This record gives sequence, C-alpha cells and structure tokens, in this order.
Amino acid sequence: MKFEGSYQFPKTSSEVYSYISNLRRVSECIPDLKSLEIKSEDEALATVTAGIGFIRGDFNLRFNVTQRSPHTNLGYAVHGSGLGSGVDISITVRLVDLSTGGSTLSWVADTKVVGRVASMAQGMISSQAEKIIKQFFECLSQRLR
Amino acid sequence: MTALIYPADAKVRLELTVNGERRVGEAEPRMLLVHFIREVLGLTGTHVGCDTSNCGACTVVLNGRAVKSCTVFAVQANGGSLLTVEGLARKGRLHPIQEGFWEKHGLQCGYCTPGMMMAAYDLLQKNPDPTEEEIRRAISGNLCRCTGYVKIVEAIQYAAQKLRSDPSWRSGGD
Amino acid sequence: MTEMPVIHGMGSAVKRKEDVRFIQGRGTYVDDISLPGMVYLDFVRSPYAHARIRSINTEKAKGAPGVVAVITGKDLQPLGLDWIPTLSGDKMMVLPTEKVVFQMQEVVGVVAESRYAAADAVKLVEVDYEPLPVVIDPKKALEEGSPIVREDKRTNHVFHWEAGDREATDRLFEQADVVVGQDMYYQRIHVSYMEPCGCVAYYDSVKGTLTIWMTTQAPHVVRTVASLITKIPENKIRIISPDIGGGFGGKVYVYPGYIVAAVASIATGRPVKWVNDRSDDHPSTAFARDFHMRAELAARKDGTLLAFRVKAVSDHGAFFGDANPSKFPFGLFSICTGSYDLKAAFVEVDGAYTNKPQGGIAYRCSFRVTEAVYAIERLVDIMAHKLGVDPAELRLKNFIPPERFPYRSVMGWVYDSGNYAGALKKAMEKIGYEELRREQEEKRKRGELMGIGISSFTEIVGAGPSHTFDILGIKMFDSAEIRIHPTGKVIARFGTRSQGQGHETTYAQIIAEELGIPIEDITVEEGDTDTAPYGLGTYASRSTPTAGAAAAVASRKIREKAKKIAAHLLEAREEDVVWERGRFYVKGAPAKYKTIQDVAFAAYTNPPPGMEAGLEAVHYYDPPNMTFPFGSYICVVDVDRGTGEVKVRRFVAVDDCGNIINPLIVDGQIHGGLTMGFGTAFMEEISYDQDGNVYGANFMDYTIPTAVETPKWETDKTVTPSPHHPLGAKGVGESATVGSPAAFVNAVVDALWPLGVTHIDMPLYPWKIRRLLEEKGYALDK
Amino acid sequence: MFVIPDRFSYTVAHSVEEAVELLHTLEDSKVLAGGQSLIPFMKLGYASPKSLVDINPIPNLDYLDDSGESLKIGALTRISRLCGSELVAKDYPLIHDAALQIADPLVRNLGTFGGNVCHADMGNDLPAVCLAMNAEMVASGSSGQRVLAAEDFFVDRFTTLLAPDELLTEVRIPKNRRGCGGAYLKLERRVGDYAIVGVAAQLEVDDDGVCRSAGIGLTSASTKPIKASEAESWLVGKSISDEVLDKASTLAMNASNPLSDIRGPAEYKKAMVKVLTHRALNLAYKRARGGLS
Repeated sequence: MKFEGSYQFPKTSSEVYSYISNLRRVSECIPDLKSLEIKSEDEALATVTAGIGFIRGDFNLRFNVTQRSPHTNLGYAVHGSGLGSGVDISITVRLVDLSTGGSTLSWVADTKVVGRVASMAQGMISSQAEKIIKQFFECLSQRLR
Repeated sequence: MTALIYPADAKVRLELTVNGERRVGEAEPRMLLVHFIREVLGLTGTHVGCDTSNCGACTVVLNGRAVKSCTVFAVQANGGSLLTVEGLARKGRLHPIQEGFWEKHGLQCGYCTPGMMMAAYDLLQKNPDPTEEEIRRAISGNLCRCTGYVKIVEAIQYAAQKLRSDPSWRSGGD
Repeated sequence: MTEMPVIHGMGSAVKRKEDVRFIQGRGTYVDDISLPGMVYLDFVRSPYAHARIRSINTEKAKGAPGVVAVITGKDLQPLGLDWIPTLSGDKMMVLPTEKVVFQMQEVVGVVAESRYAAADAVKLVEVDYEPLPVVIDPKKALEEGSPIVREDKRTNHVFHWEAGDREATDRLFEQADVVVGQDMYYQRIHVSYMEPCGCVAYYDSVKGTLTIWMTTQAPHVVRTVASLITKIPENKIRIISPDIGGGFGGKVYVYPGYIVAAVASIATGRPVKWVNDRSDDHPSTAFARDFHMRAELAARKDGTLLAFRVKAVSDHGAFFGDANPSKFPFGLFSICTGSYDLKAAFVEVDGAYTNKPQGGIAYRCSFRVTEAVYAIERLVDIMAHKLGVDPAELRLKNFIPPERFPYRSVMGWVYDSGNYAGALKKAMEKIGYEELRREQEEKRKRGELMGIGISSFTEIVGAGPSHTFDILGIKMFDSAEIRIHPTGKVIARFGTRSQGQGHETTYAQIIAEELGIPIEDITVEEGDTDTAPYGLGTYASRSTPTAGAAAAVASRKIREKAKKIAAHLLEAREEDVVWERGRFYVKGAPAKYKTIQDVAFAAYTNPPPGMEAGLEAVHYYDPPNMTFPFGSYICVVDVDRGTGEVKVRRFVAVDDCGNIINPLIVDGQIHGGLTMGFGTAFMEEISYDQDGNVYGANFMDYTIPTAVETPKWETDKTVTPSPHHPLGAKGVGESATVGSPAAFVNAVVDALWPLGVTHIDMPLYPWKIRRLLEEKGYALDK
Repeated sequence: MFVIPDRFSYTVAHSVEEAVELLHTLEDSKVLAGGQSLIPFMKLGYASPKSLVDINPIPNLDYLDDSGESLKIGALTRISRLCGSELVAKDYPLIHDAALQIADPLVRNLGTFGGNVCHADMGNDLPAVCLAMNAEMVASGSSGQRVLAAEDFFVDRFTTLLAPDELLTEVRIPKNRRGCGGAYLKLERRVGDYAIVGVAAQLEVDDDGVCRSAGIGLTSASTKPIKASEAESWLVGKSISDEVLDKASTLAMNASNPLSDIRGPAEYKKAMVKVLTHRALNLAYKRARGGLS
C-alpha cells in the first residue's frame, strides 16, 4: 500500500534537509520506541511496540537512509519483523522551496506487510503501519515549525 | 483475601473426573485441555483438526456441556468432570449414538467422528426429539469432509429414537 | 442340505468392519502414536513469498530449554537432502539454503522435548530476509522479464502439453455454424482432509532400520523413493500408513516435514514426531486446480456438436509436484470430450512456476478430470443457451449412444461402457424437470431468479494399464495377497491404503463373494510396507478397479486349488466337482459336499498326494483398460436479488459406477464428493495478494461447508457394468467431485442468463452475483 | 509454527473485588471469561498477556433478571443460555436472533455475553445488539462502579472504554414494552463465520404504526461496532412504510465504512448494510405490531 502526505514549513529546504537527513534526530520521532541503536549515520536499529487494543507486539526494525540528494530528495528504508509478520517500508521525501519563502515536504511511503498475521487479520497491521508513519511525519513537522 | 497465582512455568496439579474415574495430572497454565487429554491422560480418541476453534474434532463434554477442548485451558477443568468418546460406551455396551453412527454409516475416515458424537450427545441431552434442522444446527461447529452429513444426521436420528425408547441410557452416561 | 451362511458378498449394504474402533475413539492416527523418548519437530516458516536468505541465526534457539536439535538447509546439503525429486520428475526444496519461494515455506526445523518447547524455540530463530519481487499470476509468470521463481530452471515455464488433432479441430471450427467460447478460472483449493499431515520417524541405529509412520496414501512408492534418495536399502525402510483422517489426493505427496523428521531421528537417535497444525498445513501443503482456461465449442445450427478446444495455463507453484502418471504431465484432461460424440478436439496447456506451494494435487479428480468435465459441461450449457435449446435436449441429442460402446473417443480413449441418456432421463424424472422449467418461466415473469443446472459427466478412473501408466517408471498395477488359515479364516493384504473409503469392508466383501467365506472371518490389512504386497496406493478412484480386481483374481486362483483339494476329499474327478458359493460337491449329488472351510483344513492336513500344502495366492492386477464411470446431476437454485446469495433448493445425483460392492459405502462416497463440489462452487478458495500473502490459510478463513448449508442430497443410480473388470465394477470415489461443480455453476448462470450473464467464476460468492445484478440493473435494495 | 499460546501466569478470582484487585496488581493482565475469542487469539500469537485472571468461578455473574426496570444480563451469562431462554425468545427477539447466530453451539456453551461485548471486535454480534437497544454497561474498578452507555463503550477495534483494571459485570437492556420489536440479520459466508455484515434493529411503534423509538447497530460495517444514529432519529415520529424504511436503510448505509477483506469488497458490504437494515427493520416492525413475539 502507498500512503502519502505533505507539509509546509517556514524553514528553507536545506534547513529541513539537514534536519531530516540526521538519523539520530529523525529517529526521535519514531512512535512507541522501546529501544534504539544508531549503527552509522545511515543505519539505525529500533524496537517499536505496535498494535491495537490488546493485540500488541514488538517490531524489530532496521532504518536505512537509502538516498541523499541534498536540499531535494531523501529516501528511507525500513525493514523488519514482528507479530509473525515481515514489514518493509520505503519512504521517499521530496523538498521544494516556495517562492513565498519556506518550503514544502511531501512524502510517499510504500508499505508491504507479509506473513501469517498480515494474512489472517487482513488490514489490521497495514492500518497500524499507516498510523505510525503519519505520526512519524506529524512529529517531524512539529519539530520543524 | 489474596488469590493463588500460578506462575507461567508452574506445573499445576490437576484433579478431575474423567469418564467416571478420578484422574490426576500436571499441566502448565497455558496447556490446552485437548493436549492434556491426549498427552497427559493418554486418551487419543479426542482429535485435533484445526487451531482456530472451527472444526470441532476436539469436542468433549466438560461439566455437562460440549466444548471445544482446544479452546479451554487444562487448568480451567481442574476439579471438573469430563466425558470423552472413550467414556460413551457402558460396560462394553455401545452408546446408542455410537450404534447409530455404525448402523447408518455416519463416518468414513473417522477423524471427526468422536467430536461429532460428543456434540450429538450434548444435543440429545437437551433435546431428546430434535428435527433434522435442529440436528444440522447442533453439529454446525463440527466439520466433516467425508460424509456430506446426510448419514450423520440419520445416525443421530437413530440414536435419538433409541434413547427415547431405552430409559436405561437416560441420566447422562458420565 | 444345510443353510448357507450369510457372507455379505457383493451388493450387501453391510455396516463397516473398521467402524468398531473409530466409534470408540480407538483408531490409530499418526498423532496418536507415541514412542519412548519421542521428541517433537516444529518449523520456522517464511513470512515472505520470495526472498533471499541473508542469514539464519539459530544460537538462541539451540540454547532454549528442551531443544534437542536445530536443522537448516545447510545441514541437509551434505546429505543431498536439501532438494528431493518430485513425482513429476522435477525437484523440490526440503529446506532452503539460498532463498524462499512461497509464504509459509519451511525454513528451519526445531526439535525439542515437547510440542510447547519446540514452539517456543521456533520464535527464537532469527532469519534475515532480503525481499525479492513476487510473481503470483501464472500468465504474468510466463511473460518476458517476469521474476524467476526457480533459478535452477532459468524460466517459469514448466511444460507445454498438447492432445488431440489441432488441424482437424480448427477446420471444424471454421465450418461450424455456431461457435461459443468462454474464459474460465478454476480456482486454487485445498483438499482439507480433517487430519493434517504428519509423521513419526524412528531410526534404529543398531538395526540400521528407518521406520516412518506417516500420513500417506501410497506407502510403497514412498519407500522406494526414500531408498533411492537416502541410499538406505529398501529392506531397511518401513513405511507404515496407519489410520488416515482423509486424504483426497493431498497425502500422496512427500512434504519436507517427513524428510526433516527422518533426518532428525538419525541425528538424535530418538523417535521424532512432526504433525502440522492446520494453519501450517493449509498454506504449505499442495493445492489443487488453479487452472486458467479458454474453452471453445463448435456446433451446427441443428445442435450437432462438432469440436472442442481448450487453451490453458496451469499454476504449479514453485515445484512441479503433480502425482501424475509419467506420460501425462497434465493428467487425463484429454477426457474433455466427455459424454459427447465429437468429431475432433484439441487441448494445449502450459504450466507455470509461481511463488506458491506446489499445486496440481489430483484432489478427488482422477488427474485433472474435474477441470476437463467442468470445461465441457459449462460449454455445452452455454451452447444450449446460445442456440435457444433446452440444455437437457442438447445433451440427449449429442450423447454417445449405448450401442457405440466400447467407444473410441477422438482423444484416443476407449470408453468401456455407458448409457448416458439413461442416467440423464432418470435424473430428470426424479427431479420433475419439465415441471421445474414451467415454474422457472412463471418466476421469471414475476422477476424471481430461479435456475436449473445439469452436468452429465464421464469419468476416467482405475489407472492404469501398464502399457500407458507408470509413476517414476513403476507400473500402475495394484495387488492383493490372500491367505486362508487351516480353520478357514482369512488374512488379506493390499498395496492400497484406505483413508475412509472402507477397504476393510469392501475387499472382504469381494473375497467373501468369490470364496463363500463370511466377512467376519476375513481380516483386511493395508499400509505396512513390511507386510503388504507392493502397490501404487489409493488415489484417482483406482482401488476397486485395480486392487479390488486383484482380490477377485487372487480368490479365483485359490478356488482353483481348492477345487483340486475338494476333488481329492470327495474322491471325484476334478471336472466333476461343482462350485457353489461356499462349497464343492460332485455333479448330481449336491447333498454330499465339502465346504471351503473343510477344504482349507485339508490344505494343511490332508492335501492331495504331490500337492504343495497351504491355501493362498497373490495377484498383481494390470488392468486391460481404464473404467469410465458416469452420471447426470441436476441442481435447482434460487438467487436472492438483494444479497446475491444462492440457495440450492434441490440436487439430484444419478450415478453409474457399474456393479456395486456396498451400496452404503457408494452412497457415502457420493454424498461426500457432492459436498466437496458444493464447497468448491460456492465458498472454497485459496487466494494470494500481490505481495504473496496467502488468504484462506486455516479453517477460519477457508470455509468448508457445515451441515447447515450443505444441501440434502438426493441420490440414485443406474448400473452399466464394466465389461473388462472381473467384478464389472468401475470405482466411484471421485465421480461427485468431478461432476457436480459444473451443475452448480450451470444452475446459477441459468438463473441469470436472461440478464445477459454467460459465466461466473467459482466460488460463486454472493458479492460476485450482487455485482452482476447491479451491472444489469437487477439488484434490489431490500 | 505450532499454534500454541505464549506462557502466562494464571489466577482465579472468586469475587468481583478480587478480580479487580488482581487486574490492578498483575502486570499486563487480561480477563479470562468464556475464552472463545481470547484463547484463539493467544494461540495465533495476536495476543500474549503476561497473566490471566479467570473470572469463571465468580458466583452470581450468570443471570437473566427482568424483575426491575430493565433486563439485567450477568457478564458471565453463557450465549447458550440466551439461546435456550424462553424469556429472551419471547420478549427480546433481537437478542435471541443474535445469540443463535454467534459462532456455533459448542462455542456458545462457553462464550459469555460480557466476553462477546468486551472483545469489541467489529465482527462480534452482541455489540451491535447493545448499540441498537441502548444498553447500559455496568463496570467495576478499583475506583468503584460506573455505568457506561453502549454508545460510548466501543472506542475502537478490540478497544472499549474499560480501564485495564475494570471488569464488566452486567449489561442492562431497557425492558421491551408492548409495541416493541427487534430483529438481528446476519450475512455469513458460512454458518458460524464472522458477519460479512450484520444489522441489529429495534423498533417501538404505537398502535397507528408510528415509530416511537428506533435503534440500529451495525456489525462488520466499520473498524468497530457502530450505531446508525441518523437513521434512528430519522425514523422517530414516522409511520413505518416501505419508503420510510428505504430512507432509513440508506442513512444506515451512509453511516457505514466497512473494510474490504476475504468476506467481501467494501462496496458490497455497504450495499448489504442497506439491504439488511431494510429487512431487519421490516421484521422488527412486524414483531412490534404482532406484539412481543
């Protein structure tokens, strides 16, 4: 599934870029974070608790920065597993300066959830994934205001 | 008052009446009743056909009502009374339900049969003279892949008739 | 002259011998077997349908409480067991070393002291996957640039298979007045036996023997293949197929669990039990159907059917594992001219690899006959509607007439016997066909949707004659070994394996009929390769046509010897001795006789001079031809214009399987088959999304019929014996699954035809029908 | 991957107070009532609570009492008891319809009213019934007892208003008076399956067939059990006719927002909300007019 969204900031694209290309700062916006380990400037390992109602589980996720084109584009990849499922999310972020000053950030997240729970409780995990991704960008945008 | 808490890895000592006999066994809290029956009590007539509480192959009568023993924890049966397929016949005499399944060709591979008979047992306790529709609904939690149910229905009708005409089988059987 | 004992021979509706244990919970299924020191095998399974395995970390699992061994593909590699041959000459992964090719594939085996300990340890195995592009649609799989499932093959194309005469067929299509065609998808379904697959494997390192109690329909073939791939001598391998909780074709296959359990037992020296849970079994064991076809039928405007052609793609998943006879990569689909006297036919099928478990189970379908019957019976109905002729009338006009049997079809099959019009007319009479058509007319005027569907199928079973049929080179005979003890009691052993078909009773009835010995005195054994004569097993409705015939022939061999002994006892010349069921007497003096029991005793105590003692025989029966059961089914449905739900109001099945051994058992087989056909038509499907997630992977998601929605079947029969079978029998195990789906679909399409609906793919979900009603502006909102 | 629950500690409560205390003190605890939804979820690995509090031994939580202003249903009342109750069959046809369509007779032998409601799956049948009948949910917690309106009770999929240490003890259903009638219609792939869509309808009409009050609850029509409030209020004051029911069922359909899944595409489910609402209201009306039956 593809999810997407966009935000406008008073900051310029290069200011935004320098913030969101920093994995440590970005990872502070991962919701329900249980643990985090920054392996390099391009890779972090995180454990996230996700679920709905009493259906919860820990997801072990690897975050990678997959594309860095200063001021314009940034790519993240998330790969991991939890609740008997595999999760793969590729996120692309586009930054555009506005003639009126400030900039817009638009993101697209392509999410794949596979495995037993994904199959049995159709939609349950993907709807959670959507929620988490949106929270993540909501948090980023707050910090960039 | 403070309740007794059994730790996750505790071996809980269970004592219950099984087919009229007092039986004792151990189970950790998460052990499913069906595994307790098959692997601790050694009664393998109760089968496992699924893991989502759909097939009913594991049906037993617990404290007077038919339940899916894959969807009950063994610890919940502590102190209770259990009737399995092995307890249906009495003194070497087949229960009318068993007789009906045999007479009417109510089984083929035999895997769903014990659960099917225990569901029928529950039905005939509550309703000695069920209609075909009532029988079909009563076994709707028991899947059979061989018979197409026609002869299972006939088997239960046979048993109902036999039970009505033979008072010696009333008063449960467990 | 004394009373003849009641022996319950051919045609007796005697209750089954095997039931005594089943109704008392005393059957012995694989999971009921428990050996001292036994440990449990469980599997880590892949959440991905297609992924490269970066790494597997088993350290935590190995250290977990109760864990005895952890087995990966790398452990199997040195043994040459990471891949094994399939029954179709392809090979399949046991455990992956490089990549996984379908969701829920076995990845790592964990062996522990208990079921629970194994399950806990499975969660501790860490597998790092690198997802690969997934291919689910077999048509896409055959396109250029599609992801490759099998790197060892470098293509997703499994085979191209043709049957019939392309030119002659095309010519007739060009000359035809009317041509109808239809794209159809016969969906992927699971046999859904109630007992999941499993085994207990025990390697005795002292004796060097490997014993496997396993859920298999073909123990002897398994033993031979196991010996060939493991190099363990065949006399040191014993396969025991205990009571089987339904097979339906799904237990012909060899699954990774069996292999890993055996290896684990060799590695640990302990008995190893592996039993699939349902949620493991459904998505990882083999599937049936999954067949995309374009079928076309040509006719003259007077309704004479001329030619039939099919172009199809079949989905075989990641491994080509069909249990087909070697010469028939697409089974017996070429029976697709069905019950009709066609002038020509042509079929071509391409097989494709996809990211799914292996497919192509002969699910109660005698090798793709189900798909063939569905194709022709759907098209005949479409043709009837197109021509504006009653579907029954069109069938009656084009049936192969009784006097044409034995009949050679344009596909080269020689049908042994049949009376197709007889069966259809009987079904029409029983259901009140004319009256129903009148009712339908009136209902249509009132805007009510009622449909009537017919299927007049011809089956082809009893594989098979050795000149044509083999599996991995082994001829498809089957066997019986009968031994009569001095007191006249009998032990009989067979190479087949009942999974509910009642062999212990029907084989006993055959022997009783032939030797006049009551069935209570006859013990039938199957499934133990150490004791039973070699046989190919039970599938494709072959047991009665092959092993049943073997029982008759072996009994007759015994009777010949018995006659000599009787002559000796009666002090008469052999040619003067007369056989009358159960006894011999001298011509003209029936009062002075010797019973078969007297003769049996003499065979051990007082054989004729020079005669070898004992009374027994073995026979390996090689059928001269297949048998061709047939029947006509009529189904009546009512369609709810609001919800799109279909109610099957009535279903009449008239079957002809030749001479009947036990009517109770034949009824049971037909009821069960009809219910499976009903499930296929209305509710059963295993589907995948584009990421390779499987839907319908357990009994919560995969719905098989309960007693409530299953129609109350009305069955009847005609009897047209097979001229070449010793008992005139034909086999009936699969007729109803083969014949019924087309009847259900024909009925629903018949209801919707006036709206311009020509076809609906199974399963006929209410939402599909509602969608059509909306498109045609015929849906109701209440 | 054997389908077996993760380990949990097990404890038995003998009174409501004790249950609440245990839920309060134990880490990550969950109530075990009938267990017919919880145990499968634990086996499949959807849920792995660290501890279970078995409330089955609590006495006097299994009752049907209509002596007072409302029909009081104890949280531990087994579904099979509702199926077999003459009182329910005669006076509360909506509850009876629904009970008879929950899973199968074996599951109903253990499954409880409270459990079915608290599990709060969009596919469970009794939440819709509670919504349609404007039931009150009585909960006991460490901070005492409180009464919640069904409408507020169902927060999200598998999520209710109950606090982790709160226990549902009773459900109160307004008493059916003369002129009341209800019906539950459920569309299933196969008997015993979760609903493709289910509609609970409750009507009160006066002697002229004018609607005094209406309740409509929907199963599997959204990610949680929902109440078709607009349809309800639109019906009040109208004299029931085919046109009126058409409009009401359209409003109910508009209130729904189902998921596409193996039980059918969202657009089909939406259409079925309309069809079933119309049929359920119609049957409820007939029953209301025919008195209580």
